[in-house]
Formats: sequence, structure tokens, C-alpha cells
Amino acid sequence: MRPAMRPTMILLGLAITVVAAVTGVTRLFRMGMQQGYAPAQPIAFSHKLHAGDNKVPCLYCHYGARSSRHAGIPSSSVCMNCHGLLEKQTVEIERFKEAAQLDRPLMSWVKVHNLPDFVYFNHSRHVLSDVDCKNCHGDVANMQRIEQVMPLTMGWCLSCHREHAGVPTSTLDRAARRFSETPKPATGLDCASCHY
Amino acid sequence: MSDHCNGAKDKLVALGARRPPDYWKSPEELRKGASLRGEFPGGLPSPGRDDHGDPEGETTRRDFLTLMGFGVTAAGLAACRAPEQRAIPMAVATDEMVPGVANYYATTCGGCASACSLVVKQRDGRPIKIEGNAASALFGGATCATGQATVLSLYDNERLRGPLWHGSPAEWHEIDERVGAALAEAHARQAKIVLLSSTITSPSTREIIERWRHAFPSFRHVVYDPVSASALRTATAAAFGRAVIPHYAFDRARVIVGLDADFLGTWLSPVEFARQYARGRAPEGPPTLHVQFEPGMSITGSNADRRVAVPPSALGAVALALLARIARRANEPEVAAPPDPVDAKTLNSVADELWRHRGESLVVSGCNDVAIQLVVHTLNRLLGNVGRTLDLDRPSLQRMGDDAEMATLVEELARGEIHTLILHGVNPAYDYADPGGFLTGLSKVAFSISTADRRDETSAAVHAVCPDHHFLESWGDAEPVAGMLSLCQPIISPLFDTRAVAESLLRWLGEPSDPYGFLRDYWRTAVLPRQQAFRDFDAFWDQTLERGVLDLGAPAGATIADPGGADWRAAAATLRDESQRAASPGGDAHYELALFESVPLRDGRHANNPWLLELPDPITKMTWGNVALIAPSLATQLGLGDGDVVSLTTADGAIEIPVFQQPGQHPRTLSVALGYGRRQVGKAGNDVGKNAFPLTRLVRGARRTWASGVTLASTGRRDKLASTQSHFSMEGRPIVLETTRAEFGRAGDAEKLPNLWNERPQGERSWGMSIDLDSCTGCSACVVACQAENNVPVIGKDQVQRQRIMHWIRIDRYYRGSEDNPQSLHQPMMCQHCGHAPCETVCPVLATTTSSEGLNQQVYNRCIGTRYCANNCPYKVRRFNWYNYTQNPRFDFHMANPVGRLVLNPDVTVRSRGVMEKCSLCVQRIHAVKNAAVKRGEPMKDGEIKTACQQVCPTDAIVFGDLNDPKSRVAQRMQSERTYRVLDDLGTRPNVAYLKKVRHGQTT
Amino acid sequence: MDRLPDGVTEPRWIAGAPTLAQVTDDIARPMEGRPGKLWYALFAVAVLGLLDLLGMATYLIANGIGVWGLNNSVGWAFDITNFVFWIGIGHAGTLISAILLLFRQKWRTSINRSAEAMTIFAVMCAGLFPLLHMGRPWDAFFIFPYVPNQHGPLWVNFRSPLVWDVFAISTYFTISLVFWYLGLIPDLATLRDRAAGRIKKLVFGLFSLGWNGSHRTWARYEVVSLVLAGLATPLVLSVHSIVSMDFATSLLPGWHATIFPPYFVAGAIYSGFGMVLMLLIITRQSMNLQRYITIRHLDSMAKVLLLTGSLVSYAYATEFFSAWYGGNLYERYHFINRATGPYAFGFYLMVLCNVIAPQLFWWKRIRTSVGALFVVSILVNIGMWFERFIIIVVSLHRAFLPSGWGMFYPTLIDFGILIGSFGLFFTLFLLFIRYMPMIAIWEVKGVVTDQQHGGHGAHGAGDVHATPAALLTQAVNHAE
Amino acid sequence: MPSNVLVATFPHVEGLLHAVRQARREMLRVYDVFAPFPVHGLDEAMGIRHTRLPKITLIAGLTGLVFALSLQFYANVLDWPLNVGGKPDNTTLAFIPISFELTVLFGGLTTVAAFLLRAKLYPSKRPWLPATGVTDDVFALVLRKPAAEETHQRALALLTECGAASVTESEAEL
Repeated sequence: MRPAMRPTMILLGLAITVVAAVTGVTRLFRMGMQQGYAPAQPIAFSHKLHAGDNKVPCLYCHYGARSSRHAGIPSSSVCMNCHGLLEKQTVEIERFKEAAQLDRPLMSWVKVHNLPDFVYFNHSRHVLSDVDCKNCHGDVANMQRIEQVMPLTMGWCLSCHREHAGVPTSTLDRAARRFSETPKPATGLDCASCHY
Repeated sequence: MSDHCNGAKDKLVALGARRPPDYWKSPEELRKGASLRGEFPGGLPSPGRDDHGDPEGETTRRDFLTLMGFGVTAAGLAACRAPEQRAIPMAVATDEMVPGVANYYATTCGGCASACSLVVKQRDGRPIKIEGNAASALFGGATCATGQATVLSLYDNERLRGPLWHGSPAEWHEIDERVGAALAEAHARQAKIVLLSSTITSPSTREIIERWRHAFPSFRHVVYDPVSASALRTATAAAFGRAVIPHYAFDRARVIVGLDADFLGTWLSPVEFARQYARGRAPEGPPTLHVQFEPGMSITGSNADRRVAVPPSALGAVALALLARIARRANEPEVAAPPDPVDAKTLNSVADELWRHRGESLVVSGCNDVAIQLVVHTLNRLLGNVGRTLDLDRPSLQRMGDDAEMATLVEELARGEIHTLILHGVNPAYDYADPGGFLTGLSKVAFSISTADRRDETSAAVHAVCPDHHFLESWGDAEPVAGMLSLCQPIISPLFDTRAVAESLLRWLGEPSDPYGFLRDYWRTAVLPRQQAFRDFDAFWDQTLERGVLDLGAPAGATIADPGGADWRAAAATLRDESQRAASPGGDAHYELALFESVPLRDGRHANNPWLLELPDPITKMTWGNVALIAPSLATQLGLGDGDVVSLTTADGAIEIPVFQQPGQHPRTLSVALGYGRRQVGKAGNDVGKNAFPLTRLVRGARRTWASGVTLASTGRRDKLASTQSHFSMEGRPIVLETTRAEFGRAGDAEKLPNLWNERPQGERSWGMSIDLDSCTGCSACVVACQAENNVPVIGKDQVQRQRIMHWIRIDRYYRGSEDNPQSLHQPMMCQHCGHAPCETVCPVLATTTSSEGLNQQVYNRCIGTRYCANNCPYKVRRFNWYNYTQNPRFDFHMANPVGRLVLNPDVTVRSRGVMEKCSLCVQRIHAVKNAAVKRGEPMKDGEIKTACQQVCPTDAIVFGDLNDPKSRVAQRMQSERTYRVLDDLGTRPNVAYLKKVRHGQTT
Repeated sequence: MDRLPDGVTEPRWIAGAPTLAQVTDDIARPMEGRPGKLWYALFAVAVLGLLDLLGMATYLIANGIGVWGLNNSVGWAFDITNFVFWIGIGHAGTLISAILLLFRQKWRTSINRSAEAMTIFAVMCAGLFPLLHMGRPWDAFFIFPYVPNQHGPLWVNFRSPLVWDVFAISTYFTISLVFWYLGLIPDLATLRDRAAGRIKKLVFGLFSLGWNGSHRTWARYEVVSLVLAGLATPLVLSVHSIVSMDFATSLLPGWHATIFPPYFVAGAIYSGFGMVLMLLIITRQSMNLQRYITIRHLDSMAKVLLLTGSLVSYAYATEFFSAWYGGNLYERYHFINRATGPYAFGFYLMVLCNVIAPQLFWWKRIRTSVGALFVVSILVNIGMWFERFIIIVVSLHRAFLPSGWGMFYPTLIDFGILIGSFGLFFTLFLLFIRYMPMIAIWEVKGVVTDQQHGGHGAHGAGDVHATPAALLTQAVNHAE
Repeated sequence: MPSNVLVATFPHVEGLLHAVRQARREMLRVYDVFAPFPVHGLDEAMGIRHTRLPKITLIAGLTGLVFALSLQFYANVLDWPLNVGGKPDNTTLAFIPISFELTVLFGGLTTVAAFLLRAKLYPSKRPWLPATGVTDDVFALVLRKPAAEETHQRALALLTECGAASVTESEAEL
């Protein structure tokens, strides 16, 4: 090839490797993130039907969210509160009805919203401070199958906690603000409020 | 590590799923008496795995990276997803149990016969933490190390899964049939039936035993405590006509004289006594004096104002010498005392103090020797302490063992006179003076039953093993002190196919065998009438069950029998002769051996409890084994070093054991802790240390735990000891500061250290802690409490030897003064939560920073383990995970098996390998209280948050709270002129402060 | 360098009067022919060491830091000792290539190439330990301030000396590598043009960047070398200063000392020259290059050792003095403990090797005896390793609270990894002298021509008056 | 073959230097000189102007300095201030070491990069060698081939008289 070509070729090669490396590393950083994760569940339970069309409040089934760290998955007895009275029957309903009669736990659901390692999230604390379920779980009322819509990364949690603490979410605003005033320490931004 | 809290979130999952549906039972269900047996068909719930993501389990993703580094191609990564998490709901929701919310139930501790009242924290059906019951007048919310650790005994993987017949698994009904047959036969042949049990504090159970007496005329109940107060009871009977153990009130005593009585550590009811002791000796209160005569250093001795080392053989002489002096002052006829065993000046001054404080002094002796106890009683009587500092109207029922009866029983066994023997809560094959003799006798028994929860030395030799519930699984009651009752309710349905001993006993009587029903009936008939507050039983029951304790007040019209009836002069004479014989030792056998209960292991019944095995002895700081404590002077004279194995030979046998130099040890006496050297107790406890019980013998109807005429020979072998503190001198550094009552009161020098940087904006709160070195006795309960609360791993002897103990709080113990009679100082040391933390500045990744509330936070998932922080921590309180300590066969203690992991606290991360950890001031508890406050919509109150170490402390040495709130208790304490901060001159600005130790030493 | 009586020509740094072609041949021969038995023997040993390192490191990462002898009181021992040791070794290379270049020391020409190579390999070995000593090496990337990440982004703590280390070491490595490669280019060109095999042609062709000896390029080339030298000089000083700050910025008695940066730099140069001396002796014997690496070279290096050794000794003395004079309770105890405590043997070994041994170099006979030099050079390295060990372990094992006092007992793995790092180092170095021009051909040619034509001809660097470095150069020349 | 330069090779430095000086006195245009090592005095002889590379170093170094300082300030003060050991957010002293390192790094790398660009050196470039051995022991003076035949002859004469081992014509990229 003509000597003139060589440098371009070499530069091209370099460019490719750089791009590959960058993508690789970014992939690594995104590992464990499950945004958009929507696994199939053992029974075709539709939140749209329950929370959406029939307007069942979230906290009716997930009552744990009010008092506990865990929102909890309703036990079949809770389901039976309504389905015991309802006429309409489907195979799915039959399945958990018998489970309820046999007083045996319902089938195992696939957890959709998984936080990263070593973090403690307390539902009750958030529910009691009037954080809308939507903020983290998205518009469940319109989901046939539950999907993780939020990234559930620490950065994402922080943005909300920052808002709550009156600290700007965007780094530029933070920077700008920093010159005018020193931020007051906020418990919501302590590492130990989630990591312990 | 990965599914850390994901797992935490599907906690309900574990419980719902991995458990047969009615595995979880709320207390109501239990009351209905419904019960399930059988080892979880669905496999055990393993919270550890679900809650805390084990490093092994799914570190795969990380390991993958570890190995591959970043050489992984993006393509490969696409496939790399977090593992799928499963969630299984409970079958039936109970309104009582909301997954993730802790419930607290009152019950009574079965760890020892002290029967402390407890409140047990139950999380998702699992008892995970034991706390004291603040409602108890006796124990007031405190517990001891043993008590704290009993929750782990519940999850001991070595517990029997069900009954055994001739060592092989059997069904309960077969066992019952066989027992029934045996009893019938014995009854028909009028053959002796004996129930051999340790002290039973439960009145209802004692009632059942009564019924046995009626049912079987040939039935007898023998009570046997390995370390008994038999002599004390006999002596009390002789002196005051009632075979009881007095209930002591150390808080009312301004002068306390202890004769080898470790009442702060192990004697009778240490938690209660420690509370009284601290209350009575508050520096703000009137001056007090505590003199302790003892052969080896006990924590009681280490807290005494004046400690005199005397050989065990001279204890009688000391008592006698004091009696002689007191008698003289009391114008009693002269008591012929032997030559003073210790210098007369001491004895005189002690006698003076005692006499000056007649009626508000107390002499106690732990010697299990009738003569000595008789003399001591006489002392107290002459000093007018009876009814004031020791109470006979409401005696203690915490030690009922009768050594003499036990001895007769063993003889009967040897003669093969016993037809049926039921062993409950005893293990004579290990802890009797003559185990061999007992075992041969046992083999002659036609039918032997043991209720042991494992195949131990004794139960391995019986026909039927009918494992009893753990006390956290069973109904019951207790009466530690006459008229002071407490209830015992199950916190978890039985893990294994075990059966409450009460139920067994009832069933074998052919009575309706429902222990719950029986308990209620007993309380309805026997207890309800004894109180006035309630007419309606159910209300009474529910209220008492909720409170856990019930004080019936003093029994009406009970008065002391005419004192002074006893012929104590005879006892005095015996003592005189003995001490004179012992005073002139001949030949090379002139050493003495003192056996004592150690704080961690007591009488050895919890010898398979890893927490206790790894708990450093408060004095020697020794873990994983017992040693022969030897005076440094003697050691040098004999050319012995720590760890050199010697053989000690007494008239009753010999023991080969490593020596350890103990300052303050009597030069002619060696001390050895009992409770070690179990052969059959479980993986953790087998063959840890040496068993010294065989060196005891029966003297004057009581078991003597010391021996004279001991020969000492070096074996030339050397053992590696696992001590957690190697250096006992403060090297003149200002670490534990002291003051005297004289100085104390004058304002201290509160110099404010300058700050190199301008102050940072303060947060709303500032958590701080104040630790009173004056009231801390070093009992080490806080160490175990912290371990239980914070999932601190057990690492085993080898790792402790490598100085890698993981405890977040340790108790440093320093000595001052001469080696022969040093002053001891106990200093709880944990993360000081420095305002200017040296550890934080050096961490490259910001894994440790100061929170807005002044906590020094450690973020495990950010930590990469450079250990720089630990190096730069002047207090050396940071702990590094050298290995993966969880679910690692190499560290097969409780965290390696699914049963043991049930004890883990779901609210605290189980740390993975390679990260740094340390005291967090129980931040999870702070959060819990904050959440509660948010829930009830009002701010939290001061004192609402109690750290684990604070909660358990019997002497209230630890106070935690908000320093920014001037009214908070901790802020108040910080004002005290006793307040100082350790290594303050380094400018670390700790949020943990200490109160100087006060040297009491003189009254008036 | 020594002043010469008038009339005497400049000292001859190259024995005999080889022609330029001979120079090329002599230096290129080892790469083209087969190396001697000695080389193979050494290489075999080195590779064993390397394998040992791989095995040990794998075991370590698989099981955890617990396999080392560390404990609650001693959090660092062999790991960081080795780290500081290797970094120190590295410094001599940069020093020789950069500072001696600035100071016009011609004798550097024969040794700078290998010295630079040594630097690079040493820094590689050093870089190994910060990684290995981590509890979770797979998370090592946390210490880089990277965006974007899931952490919000969570930055690193720029106040931590460990982060400074990261920057210092990586900069140091990069600059040294570039400097070394830059020096190689002309020689690679030479090799390219005499290469026989196709592969060699290709490889050398690739890396010689089409160098053709154009003097216009030479002119710029020399400026760049001077600039790099000018940058590398403060860099090398900064690197070990920063390493020393790992300790100096902490508050431990024995660490918390303001004297550390200069003290560590002196120590680094001392140990580095020790290592260079050792390597050169090995090389000249195993590669028969006595002509180019002459006794004179060794002699002047010995002088440097004598100087730096004395500096280090002075630092030791100062430490003790200030501990005594400062009167700080903990400091005093630390130094008493250093000299009388359980690790006293290490202290006295250190004194023997670093204080006493170099003093032998006052005698020319020792300075010029290869055997003696070799022995001392090894002593120097032992001594310097122990110096770091003493500083780290003795300070840690008895810090402020006596309750936290403990002992460090190394395990087999500790030793294994220490030995392994030497394996890695020597494997790389032996490969280098086997496959690369281990003496800067073009620079030697300059010197040779110089010698033959009495100073007139070539010199180490083209005279460029623009750069400050050059001005400095001239100043030095006039001084001579 | 088309040729645009005259290549004269010399075995020794002296001849080379002499030739260069002569050539320039004769107003012949020196294309370049090729030598196995940097020959002292050639710069003046060839009249090479000083390079501007050091200025690039300075600029790059300052850039590194500014970058380092601003990165640290942004990260630890502006973007996410954390309470580290009670120290103020802006601990400038602690930022110095890294700033220095980055100054050196930027300066060094940029200089080398600039040099390679300026000298048109890049991996696997095919070098133009006027004569064999210029990287070994041959010194080559390359003159632009004079247009006028008469100057050409004068050049040849001059070179031979300066002791050129050989004089050939060749083609170079001008």
C-alpha cells in the first residue's frame, strides 16, 4: 500500500480499539442494572386489571409497605378476601384458591425490583413520608406484567434524596449553589442512611 | 455479596417458602396448643443466604471479574446478568407478624438458674436477640454474657433432631410406651425412681414433681448443681433454721467483704448483684468500701477497693480472724482464732469498717464449705446485717443443689439400687467429681432417661434420650427469688422434634400432657390467689404474660427462726484446725489449686456455644480454652512461661494444662477454670481446654472446689494460647484515667483543643456515647450482645491466636502497681466515632466518612480493603475480614450451617471477605427508632435508642444519645468533670467519652 | 566526575578504540547470537520465581488476605514493604537517564538503557502490590475517579495519599516508558537496517517509526530528550516523596515524620543504584560487555552509593534525635522499641547494610573490585528492604493503645510473593538484555567518536540553547 | 530513474562537517544530513533554527495543572462534598501532589506526541534511507540536486574534495 495510506490505517485501528474499550468498560459499570427487566410470572397476574381498572389501592395487597421494610407479596388469604366472593373463575384463580385452601404458600414469584448490593431500603419510611409508589415502581396501574422502569441505582436514589434535602439534583446547579452557600449536612444524604 | 439486600427484601420469602405452612405460629396459635413437629420438610429457612447474600453463593459475578479482570469482552458481558431472585409469599397472613417487623416477647432466661427476665426480639418468626426485661425489679433489663449467647444455643446444629432409643432415632410414642412400662415395673416392685435435675426454678415444674411423689412413693427428686451453693444452704439451715439461700442486697451495703465470692461474675445471681453493686457504689452517693479475699483474680476482685490474695485453705482462717475481731467488739465470748493468715493491720481495718457500718455492711463467701458459711453467717448476724443486707424472708431459689444427696445417689447407683433414673439438665458424666463412678452406676440402672438436647457425655450412656425444648421454644415459669415470678413463653415453634420436659413428665404420669394448659391451671390455682390486683384470671394471665414478671411481695408472716441457734463455735474449731494444718505445708506438694467458674463458660453447659468460646475471659483475655493461672513470681521462680504445659496432681487426680501468668494470683495457688474440656458437646466445644471437675471432692457434705497439697511438674510441652490482649501495662500513657473521691468534685481541666481547620456546619443531631469506667465491672456481656446484634463472625482459636478477633467492642484490661497485688482497670473500647477521624482521611475510596449526625460510617460495598484506615486508627478498633467467615467450611461455627445462620440479624449486613468493619453505634437501631417515631408522628425521646452494649449493661455504664440535645442524659454526663476522651491530644475529637474511674477505698 | 590534570585527555569510558561498526556489532551480537550458559541458568531461576508469584497470587486472591501473617494491629507488612522497595529500585533508572543527562555525565551512556529498563520492570513489580494487598482486588477500579458510574457519581478521596500514589505511580510509569522507548527508536532503526530475518525486519520496522537518522530529526529529538529529562527529574523526586506521604501524613509514631520525603528519596536512589550495580555486574559478565561497562562505571556508581548511603544514615540519626528531642511519649517509645523491641534484629541488619556497608567505598580498592561491589550491592538491597519493613511493621505492631499491641509473623505466602516479585523482575530483565539493545548504541557511538577525536565530535545531547535544561547543562560544563 | 538529490557518504564526522560548511558557503541547498548519532556542530553548520517544542511542553503542562486542580475541586467540593475526617471540603494543600503529577504527565506525553508528528514518525513507516548504513556507521550529506548543470558539477567536485566516499543521485520526498 502507499506509505501515505499507512498512518490513516493505523489511526483507524487505534480508534476501533478505543471505542471497543470504552464500550466494554461502560458495560461493566452497567452490570447488575436491570432497568426494563420484566420477567414472566408463574401466574398471569395483571396489575393493570387490579390496580388500574378495579382501582385496588397498592397498600391493600402490599400492606407491609406501610409498616415494614418489605412491601411484601400478598398471601393467598389476602387474595381470597375478594376472590372468595367473586363469581368469575379462571384457571389461574383456581390454582391459588386451592393453594389457599391447602393453606400452602402460593407459587414463587420472580422478583422484579432488585436493589444493588448491601443497601437497606425501608418501604414504610418512604410510604409514611408520602413518597408515591409510582416514583420508584412506575405506572404499575397500566402494566400487564410488572417491569422495572427505574434504574434503581444509587445515583438515582440520591437524586430524590437530594431534592428532599434541598440540594440541586443537577451537578451544575450544585456547583453553582456551592459558591454562594455551604450545604447544611442532611441525614438523607448520609451513607449510613442506606448502607449499614 | 450480590443479592445482598434483595435477599433482605425477600425475607418473608424464606419464611413463607422454605417452611411447612404452619411452621410459623403466632403465640395465639401456640396458646391454642396447636403444634407441629418434624424437621422442616422444605429444608431450613436460611436467612443468611436470603438476607445477606453470601459471598460464596453469588459472588460468581464478581469472581468472574476477579479472574478475568477487565479483559472481558463487551460481548461476554451482554450475557452477564444478576441472578434471578425468587419471592414466595406466606400462605396465611397473621396480623401479628408482618414480615420485616420485629416483635418483642417477654420470657425468662434458661441459661442458668439465675432465671433473669428477658424480652426477646423476634424477627419473622425467629428469635434473634435477647434483651433484659426492664420491668423486672431484680434484673432491670440487664443480662449476662451467657444469657446473651443462649439465643445461639437455640440454633445449635448439634441439637438432637428427635428422641433417641439406645442411641438411634426413635418415635416419641415408642419411647413413652417403654417409659410407661419401666415406671409401672418400678412402681410394682417398689424400686427406686429418681429424677436427677439441676436447680429447677419453675414452680409449675416443681408442682409436677410433687405429683410424681404422690404417684410413685418410691420416687425421689435429687437436685444437683455442678457448682453448687449446697454448703450455704446447709449453713443457713443451721444458723437460721431455714434451708435457703439468703437474698443479698449489695446496694444497701456500704462495706462489702467478699471471701472468694465472685458475685459480679458468676456467683448465684451476678446480673442482679452487679446492678446492686453499681447502684450502691455510685460516686455521687455515700463512700463505700469493698474488700475481697481470694486466691485468684476474679472480676469481683478486680473491682474491689482492696484485694487480698489468700490461698483457698486460708479463707476459713480469714473468716475466723474477722469473726474473732467482730466478736470482741460485740462483747461476745472470745473466739479462738488461728494466727492471722494475712497481716493483722488489714484485718483490723476491715473489722473496724465492718463494725462501724453495722447493719449496712455485708460479708459473703463463695466457698462451698459449711463451716466457713456458718462463720460468715455469724459475722453477718453479729453485724446486724440479717434482714438488712441479706434477706431470709424472701430467699433466693437460684441454687437448690444438694451435694450430699447427690453423693448418696451415686452410692445407690453403684449398689444398683436405682431402677429408673431420669436425668434433666445435668451432665454428671462430665461434671461430677467421679464421672467414672457415676457412669458405672448409671450402667446398673434398669431404665435411664436423659432430657439432654444432644448426645453429651451422660446422655450417650442412657437408654432413652428425650430431648427437651430450648427455653425459647417452651412454656414455663420461674421464681428466682421467693415471690418474684416470671413467665416463660415460646418465641419460636420447636425447630426439631423435641418435647418440653414438663410435657414428658406429665405424659409419663398419664396426665393430660399439655404443658401450656398445665401452666395456666397452675397459675390459676396457685398464683392467682396470691395476688390482689386481678380477680379475672385471663386478664391477669395476659397482663403477666405481657409484662413477663410478677412481684407477689413478701410472704405474709414469714420471720427468721431464732438466730444464733447454730453451734458455730464447733465450725470455728474445725476451721482453726484445718487452717493450721494447711498453714504448714510440707515437701514439694505445697501448692494449692483453686477451681472457679469462668465468666464465659460457667459450669460448661453452654460449652458448644461459639460466642462464649470466643468471648475473652474478662481477666485473662483468654479464649478457646482454660489455663492454670500462676503468679508471675512463681512462674519466674519455676522458669515457666505462658503456655508451658504443667501437670497438677492432687489427692483426687491430675490435670495437664498450660500455665498463664496472672498478676494478683496468690503465689502458692494456681487457679483453673471449670466448664472446659467437654468431650461430647459438639464440633465447636469438643476438647476445648481441660476438665477440672474431677479434681473436686466432697468435704463436710459439700463439694470442695479447691485442693491443697498439690504437686506441680512441668511436662516440657508448650501450648499456643489464644489471648486477645498481650500487653497489660498502660506504659504510663493517659488511657484509663482515674480520680479519687477527694479530687472528684473539683472541676476538671476542660481544655478545648484548637482546630486546624474551620469547623464544618453541624448536623441536626450528634450521636455520642458516655462510658462510666467506675461502674464498668468488665463482665463482658456487652461483647456478646454486640456480637449477637451485629452479626460479628466467630473465627476460631487459630485465627484468634493470629490476633484477628472480630469483636466490635472489646474490653481492654490494664494493671497498675505491683504484679503481686495490682489494681485492675476495665475499659470498653469500640469505635470512638471521631469528629476528626484519622481513618477517613486516608481511605482512598471514601468508604468511611462522617455522617451528618456525627457517626463514623463504614460502607462495606465501597470498601476495597486497603486496611489503611485500620493502620491509622489510634484505637485499633477496626476489624478486617481476613477470610470469608460466612458459609465457609473452614470456619464451621454457626455461620456455616443453615441452622446456625438463623440467628443472624436481618437488619445488619453480613460482611464479605476483604472489607473493613467496626462499631456503627448500632445505626440500625437508630434507624428503627427513627422509623417508629415517623410512624407515630412524634419526635423520638431521649433514651429511646439503646445500643446493644448499653441495653445489656447491668451497671448502666454506657449511655448513648444526642449530644446536641442539652437535656439528653448523655449530654448531661458529658458535663461531668470526670468526663475525658481517650487519646484526645491527637485531636481526633471522639464522640465517645469516658468517665474517669473513681478510687473509693475509704468510707466516712 | 573527577577533574583531570591538564594535558590528560578526557577519561575513556569505552575500553579500546572500537569503530562505529564494531560498536553496533558488539552490542547487537547478544541479540543475534545465542546467549551464554550463565544467561540460561539465570533465566531458568527467574522463571521459577515468576511461576511461584503466579501460584501464590492466585492462592491469595482465591482465599483472602488471611493467608498473610497480618492481623488487627499490623495491617501492612510484606505487601507495602515490597511496594516501597520496588518503587525505590525504580528511581535509579530515571535518575541515571534523566539527571545524569542534564548533568552531562558521559558515563551514563553505557548504563542508562538498562537502568531505564530496570526502572520500568521495577515499577511493574511495585504496581503489583497495591493491587494484591487489597481485600477485594476485583474492585480495584474504585480508586480511579471515573464517570459515569452508578454511584451518583461517587468520587475518590483526593485527600488520601493512596490516591496520590495511584497518580504518581501511573505517571511515573508512563513517563519512564515513553522516555525509554524514545531512546530506543534510533537503535531499533539500526537493528532494523541490519536485521536478517523477516519477522525481525517487520517488528523493528514497526517500532522504529521509520527513523532514518535525519539530523533535522536528531536536533528535535535531543530537545525532546532534554525536556523529558527536565520533567522526569522532579517527577522521580515527587514519586517517592508521595510514597513517603503514605506514612508521613498518618498519625502513627514512626510514620508521622516531616523528614520522610527527602529521607525516602535518598533511600530510593541508594537502593536503586545498588540494584543497577548488581544488574550491571551480572550483565557484563553474562553478556561479555566488559568493554562498554568498565570498572570506571562501577567505580562512579560506588561513589553515588557512598553518598546516598551516608544521606540515609543521616536520616536515621535525625529520626532518633527528633524523637528524643521532641519528647513525645509515643514517639520516644517507638524508637526505643525499634532498637530494643522484638524486631530489633531487623533494625541492626538495616544499620549494618545501609550505614556501615557503604562506608567501605571510601577505599578505591573496594570500589574497583567487582566481587566486593557485587556483595555490597546485594547488602544494600537487603538493607533497604528491611528499612521499609522496620518503618512499617515496628510502627504498627505497637501503636498508641497497649491493648492493641501485637506481633507480625510472616507466612510462607508472604515470602513466596516477595521472592515471586524478584522472579517477575529478573524474568523481564533477562528477556530485555536478550532481545533488546541493552546499551544505547547511538549514544556510545557518540562517546566513541568523542574519545577518538578529542572531545570534538559528538556529545550526549545536541546543544540547544532554548531549553532551560540546556542552560543548566552549560552552567555545569563551565563549572567543570 | 528520476533523481532530485545528491547523496554523498562520509566515513567520518570531520569530512561530513567540512562538507556541510563548504556546501553552504557554496550556496548549495543542504536537503538534510543523515548520521547514526547526533553530530555536534551540525546544527550551526546546517543552520537549523531552534525548535518550538519546549513551548508546547509548557502549555500542555499548564493544561494538566488546571485540569487536575479543577477535577479535584469539582469532585470534592462542588459535586459531592462529604465530611471526611472533619476537614473542610476544599483542602487545596492535599490537591497539590496530583496536580503536579498530571502537569508532568500532560507535558511529557504531549511533547513526545508533538515531536513524532512534527518529525512525521509513526509505526511501520517506511524510512527513506539515502545510503545503506546511515543508521550504522555511515554519514550521508544530501544536497538538493542543483538545476544548473554547472553548479551540479561544482557540487560534485566539492563533495569529492571533502573526501566523500561515494556520491550518488537519488530521489527523496521534497
